[in-house]
Amino acid sequence: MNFDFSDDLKQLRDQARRFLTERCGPAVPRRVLDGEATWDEGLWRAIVEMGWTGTAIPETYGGVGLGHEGLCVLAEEMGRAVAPVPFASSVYMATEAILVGGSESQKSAWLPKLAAGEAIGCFALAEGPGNPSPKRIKASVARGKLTGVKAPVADGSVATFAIVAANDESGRPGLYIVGLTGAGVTRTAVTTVDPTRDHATLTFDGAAAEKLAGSADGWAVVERVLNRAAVLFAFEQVGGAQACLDMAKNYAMERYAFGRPIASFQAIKHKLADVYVATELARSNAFYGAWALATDAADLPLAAATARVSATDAFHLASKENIQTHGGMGFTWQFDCHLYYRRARTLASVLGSQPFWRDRLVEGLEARNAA
Amino acid sequence: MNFDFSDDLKQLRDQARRFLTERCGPAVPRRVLDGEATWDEGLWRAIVEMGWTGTAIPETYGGVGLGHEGLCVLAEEMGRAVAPVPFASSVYMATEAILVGGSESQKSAWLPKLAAGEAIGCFALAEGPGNPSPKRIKASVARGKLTGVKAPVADGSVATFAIVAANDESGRPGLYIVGLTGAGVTRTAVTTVDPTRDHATLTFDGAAAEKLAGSADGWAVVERVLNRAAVLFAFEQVGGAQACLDMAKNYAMERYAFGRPIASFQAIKHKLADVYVATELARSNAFYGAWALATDAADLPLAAATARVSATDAFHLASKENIQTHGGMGFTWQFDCHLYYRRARTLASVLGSQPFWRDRLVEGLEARNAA
Amino acid sequence: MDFNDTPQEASFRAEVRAFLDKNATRKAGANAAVRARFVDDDVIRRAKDWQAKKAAAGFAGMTWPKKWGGREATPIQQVIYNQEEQGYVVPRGVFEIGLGMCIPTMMAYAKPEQLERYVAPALRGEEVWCQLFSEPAGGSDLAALRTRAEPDGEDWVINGQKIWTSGAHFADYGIVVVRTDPNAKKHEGLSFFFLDMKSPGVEVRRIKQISGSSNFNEVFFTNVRVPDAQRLGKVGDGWKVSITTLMNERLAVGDAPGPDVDDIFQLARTVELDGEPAIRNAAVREKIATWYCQAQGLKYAKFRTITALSRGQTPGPESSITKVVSASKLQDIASFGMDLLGMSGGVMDPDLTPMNGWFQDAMLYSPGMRIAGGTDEVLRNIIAERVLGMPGDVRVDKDVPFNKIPGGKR
Amino acid sequence: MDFNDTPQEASFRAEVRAFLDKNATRKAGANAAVRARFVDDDVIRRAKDWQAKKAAAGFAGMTWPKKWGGREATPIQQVIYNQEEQGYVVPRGVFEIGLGMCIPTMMAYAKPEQLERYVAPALRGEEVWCQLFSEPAGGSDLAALRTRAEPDGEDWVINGQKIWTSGAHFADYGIVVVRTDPNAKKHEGLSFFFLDMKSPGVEVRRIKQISGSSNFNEVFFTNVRVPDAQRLGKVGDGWKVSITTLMNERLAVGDAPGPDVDDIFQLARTVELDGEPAIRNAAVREKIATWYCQAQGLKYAKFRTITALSRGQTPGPESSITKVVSASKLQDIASFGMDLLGMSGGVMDPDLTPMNGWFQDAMLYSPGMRIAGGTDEVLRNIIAERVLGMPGDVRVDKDVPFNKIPGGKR
Repeated sequence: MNFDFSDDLKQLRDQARRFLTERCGPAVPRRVLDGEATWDEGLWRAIVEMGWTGTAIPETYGGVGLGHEGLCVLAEEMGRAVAPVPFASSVYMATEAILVGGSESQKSAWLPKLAAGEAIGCFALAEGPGNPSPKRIKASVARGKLTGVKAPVADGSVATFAIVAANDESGRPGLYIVGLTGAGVTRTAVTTVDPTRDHATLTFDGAAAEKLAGSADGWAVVERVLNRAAVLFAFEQVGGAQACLDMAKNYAMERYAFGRPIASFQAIKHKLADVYVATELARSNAFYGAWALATDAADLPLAAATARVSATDAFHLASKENIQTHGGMGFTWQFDCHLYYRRARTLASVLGSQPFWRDRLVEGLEARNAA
Repeated sequence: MNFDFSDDLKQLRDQARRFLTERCGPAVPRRVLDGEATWDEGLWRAIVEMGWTGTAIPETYGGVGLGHEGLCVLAEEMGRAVAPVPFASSVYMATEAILVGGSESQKSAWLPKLAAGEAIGCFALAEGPGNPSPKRIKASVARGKLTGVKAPVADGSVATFAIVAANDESGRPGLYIVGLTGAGVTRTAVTTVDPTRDHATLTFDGAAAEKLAGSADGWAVVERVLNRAAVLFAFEQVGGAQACLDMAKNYAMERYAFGRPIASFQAIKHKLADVYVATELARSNAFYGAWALATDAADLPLAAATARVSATDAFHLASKENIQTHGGMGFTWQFDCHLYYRRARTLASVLGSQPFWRDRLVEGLEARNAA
Repeated sequence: MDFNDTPQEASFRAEVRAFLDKNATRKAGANAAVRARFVDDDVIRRAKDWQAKKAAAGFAGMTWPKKWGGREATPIQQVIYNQEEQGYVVPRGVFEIGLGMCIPTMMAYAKPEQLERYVAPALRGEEVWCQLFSEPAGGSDLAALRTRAEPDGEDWVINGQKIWTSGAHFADYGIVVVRTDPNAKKHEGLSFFFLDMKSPGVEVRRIKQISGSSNFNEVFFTNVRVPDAQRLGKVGDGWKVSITTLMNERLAVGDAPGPDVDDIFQLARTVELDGEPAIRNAAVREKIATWYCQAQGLKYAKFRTITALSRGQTPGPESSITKVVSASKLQDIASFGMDLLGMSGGVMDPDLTPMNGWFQDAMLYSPGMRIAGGTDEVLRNIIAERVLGMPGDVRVDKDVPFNKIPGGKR
Repeated sequence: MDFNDTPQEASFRAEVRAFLDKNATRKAGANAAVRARFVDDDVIRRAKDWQAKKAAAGFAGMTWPKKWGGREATPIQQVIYNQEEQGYVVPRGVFEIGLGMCIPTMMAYAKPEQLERYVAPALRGEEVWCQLFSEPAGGSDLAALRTRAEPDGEDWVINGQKIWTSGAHFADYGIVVVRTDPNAKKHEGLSFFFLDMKSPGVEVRRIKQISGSSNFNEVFFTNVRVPDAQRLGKVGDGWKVSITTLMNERLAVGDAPGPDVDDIFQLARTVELDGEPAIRNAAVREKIATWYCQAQGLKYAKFRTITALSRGQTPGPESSITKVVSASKLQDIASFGMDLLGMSGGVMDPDLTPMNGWFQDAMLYSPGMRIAGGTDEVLRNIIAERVLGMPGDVRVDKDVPFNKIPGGKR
């Protein structure tokens, strides 16, 4: 039994934590929250220089070839730091889409740029309210030109290109690579509950679109990207939940009421014990997701859904009970609790919400049972 | 605003509580639990003598005409006492079925006997696992003869007659009055988690069956009976929940750990605060159900579903957390906690389970919204 | 059982409705998502006008003695007025604390000439009052306050900081509890004053909340002089006086405002889940059923309380269940509303999200509802102790001089 | 990351499997609802036979020193043995406490000649041991025990009552902690002994549980004489010795046995809800998804623990989450299984209800799982204190002589 990250990856984690503690303290997402920028470009460049954007990209395509376990380790740290950079969009989603669905020449064209941070990708699936479904895709491509409106798109204002879900001439869905800096693209900022992560509406009016070769199998490739991203996001969520638990515990130890630390009251102890339990269960499920992702296991869909449902619940619980533990100060703008509460919500929506993923989880059980 | 029982009915309640405290202490259901009897016939006779079986029966039919609010008050006390008598089956269900669906002559024939305790009714709807639905009815009546198997039937071994849901020759469901002491009826005891309430399988093989006149409208009359019974059972459930809360609180006040009453630990205080909240919400919803029942209000279906869902949740919570508060002794046969835990379960099943009633509740909202 | 007024109640209700119809606008049918981020100058002006009208018509300070402008109304008459007023568009959030908590405390402790001076202007809406109790070191432990008052001639000199003071930025006067003897036990070294909020040394700062609103303030005291004549109660009796004020607060705590079960029901009818209207989804139905049971349970619990008032009885602390249930329900409904919107859950732009982003807004302010006016944890303690009669928590700070109690980080 | 054995682990696993294949029967495929109401004579006889075989083959007391019949196995080898044994039908519930808790305590405190006498017969299954700690007045507060031992010549004379003693009715020997100085502080007046369960004055009574089973006993002591030579540890050091025993218990606490998520999934495929298979119902799916996340989370948390063992690390108190999650999950699954059966929910007759009434049975015994071996409340305290490092509850009984601590009703 060897169900843990290797010592090398643990070193990577420690390194990442040190780096982010230093370069991405709460002041960093806060600047974005307060509207001084839509993201932290300097932090992004530093991250690119560390090679993190190429973690799961094979060396032949300019990556560092640490594989998906390495990416999971980094994702947890990004979640802990509420980093205001397009890492998730570009690395978990756009890069994964190309890894999964790109032709050899598409990989050769895009992966080195993604690894080097020259290209920043985003994933344009949503068209207004609703969970992922081929029936909801109205955007369409005809003769290499994309028309349609995608919203919300995480990091849509920051990215240089998008992977867009759209229908071809015969109405079959697929994924397309679309540059965002050229003609036929309008970007409008979208306000969300989490201003620390950029969101935009992308309006396409005849923008040039190149089909991802592997997306000939239509919706299936979208699902593969969603499953892989679900595992990576689960680590971000676990990192966020753990950060909330740490904050809440530290505050409870130092804050006194009735002559003793509030951490000595059972109401607080048991609340944080519950948060700990939820976070540990989520972490364990994320570990299994990491294994399934790294080995491209047959039950990745079930493992991914389990990791995501657990992690979304854990982060939501941890972020709201962190505020509650902080009492009055917890719901002020001044304290950092809300950074996590907001981020928990963004991450709960970005790949589709809990009802969608719970249903997928049971579909996974049914598929296993039928096999 | 006059949203409370009248002083007269409060007197009735106090009287009932005194009577049941004296005549139906925990030893009474316990005798039945331990298999010494299937019910307490002596207690039943005493209850009949008090006139409780005729509470909601108009005086013209030999009842005391206190109406349904009076019956609600008594139901709460019966629930508190875990009384091992066929009161619910005979009064909330069989009597209500005749009140709602009986012709003038059926009422005249049966209601005086029910009021006087000469007849004991039960309600035979279930045919194995499943919630109430016309599709599940296989029992059928042809030329006044009933054939089919009904199980489980609460108080089926104790009752003298049953109100049976069955299809007529054309396959339409309706309710039938069927004597249980004559030919064509076999009764077999059914073991349930709650041995303090009798349950049986009733097998009918050509038993004489008389159609309830008002049940010409088929399934609708079944639903009316279910809605009315739901309110009455809700009061029983609230009575049971309150008894559990009282037990738990009293035990916690007297039981010491670490040099102080366990009632002084927040884990126990907050647990019982939650039980209190659930019980009070359920009680308030039951009150509204009582009003809707007593006035035959148009929104009785919604009011009944709300009362039932609330009360079922509250009794389940109260009965399990009562055991938990008692610690080790709570899960012994010797302590009385399990009487309520069992009864909570029986009452949660008898009219159909929570998924069924929650769905009916939302149907009620939809109906109101459409109106 | 019925839901009818007594004849007296009915005639009073008619009187109220006539007043409201004449002086205010009835609310339009549907629930509107109103995002009042803070009480601005315009709201204050309109609130003052409205208060003057109410006072003139005898609907302000209704339960007060007639000599102070009240009508010695019964509690049920107050309830009836409130019920009716809810149906109209009227400015709120300016006078509740002053008239509900401050002036009643004054009536219990101030000198007659002070009452002559302050009650009528407050009643007519000319002067606004606020209540300065909470402190950074206090929180749920209200008596842990550290703001000091030291005697100096005929005055007391106050130094320290209050927090969570609603309306401090537009209040003319305030009531304040301070520590006058740090060597006494926690609850025994306090004294109570009222003061002019324009006094030199009083500085008010707005607190920005997660939601972006600013409903509360911090108030800093730097050598603020308050005449001893403005002391309410004896020196050292400040806790007792505070209790008078807080008893009045309890009746005011109510439902957490925001999207409720009817609104999530409407949303579920509008959006799709798994290819059909979300309301057809059994998991959605289950949640709606649960919330409906809570909402109705609270509603009818309130009706039971009103019935007790109508019968002249005093309702007990049972009403503390309202906030503990409704605040979490609000947070859950807000969160689930966002779940129903799938990948768009977090979007706040009114044009891009149903119901003008009401659920998103509620998600951001609902954490505060579980804290302000008593945390979930404090309310459960209150239910356990005051309703069920269970013992208080073990107190390690009870028999210790205040300045010897361990404090930790503030 | 992988789930593979190291070469050493794989070869050990093969050895274990060879032993089991030769000496026991593999379990049949599906989960069977086994309702063992209590350990009867037949189970004891079969358990003794099986224990003798294990001991002969070196699979009993595996981690013990070789001189006591162990093989000085690593913890991971023990895990591998347990994993493999789970696949076979073997009698359980007779030797776990004796070999897991009693004999290890003896090894730490008994004299060499006592070990010579007692270890081997216990290992070979010839003598059964039980552990006599809990008392009626104790519960979660284990040290509140009141059973007294008074010195009399070379003996101690024990009077009092123990409770929740598994296996007392078939045990040959027991370890017991008693109060030898009621004037000392609670944890300081205890001493620890082992005794012959056939000693005069020892009376064992079965406790009937809600479910009808009797897994526990009450044990009454009336002037039971125990030689001082059978004392383990110094007089007054009984609490310290008990901790040794309890440290060994912690590793043994595991999943609450009973219907789990796979079983409710199967049930939901079989029964109908609202006219279609229950598994199509979104509310059912939501619950199954939630339980699956818990069950898998526990499974993989265990894998993480095993990985730590495999790497030679000591797993921390994190494993305390298993019972707190699985006991409530069991109760919820049992209850929901009954909900899925509609009006038949309470029926236990195996012929009339799916899965032989397994859910109904679990509903009756699951409340005990939330209590025995540490209540939900105690486990949350343990997580908060030992895992998260939060402070202990305020202790009012700490510096008080035991006989001055308030007691209340026993």
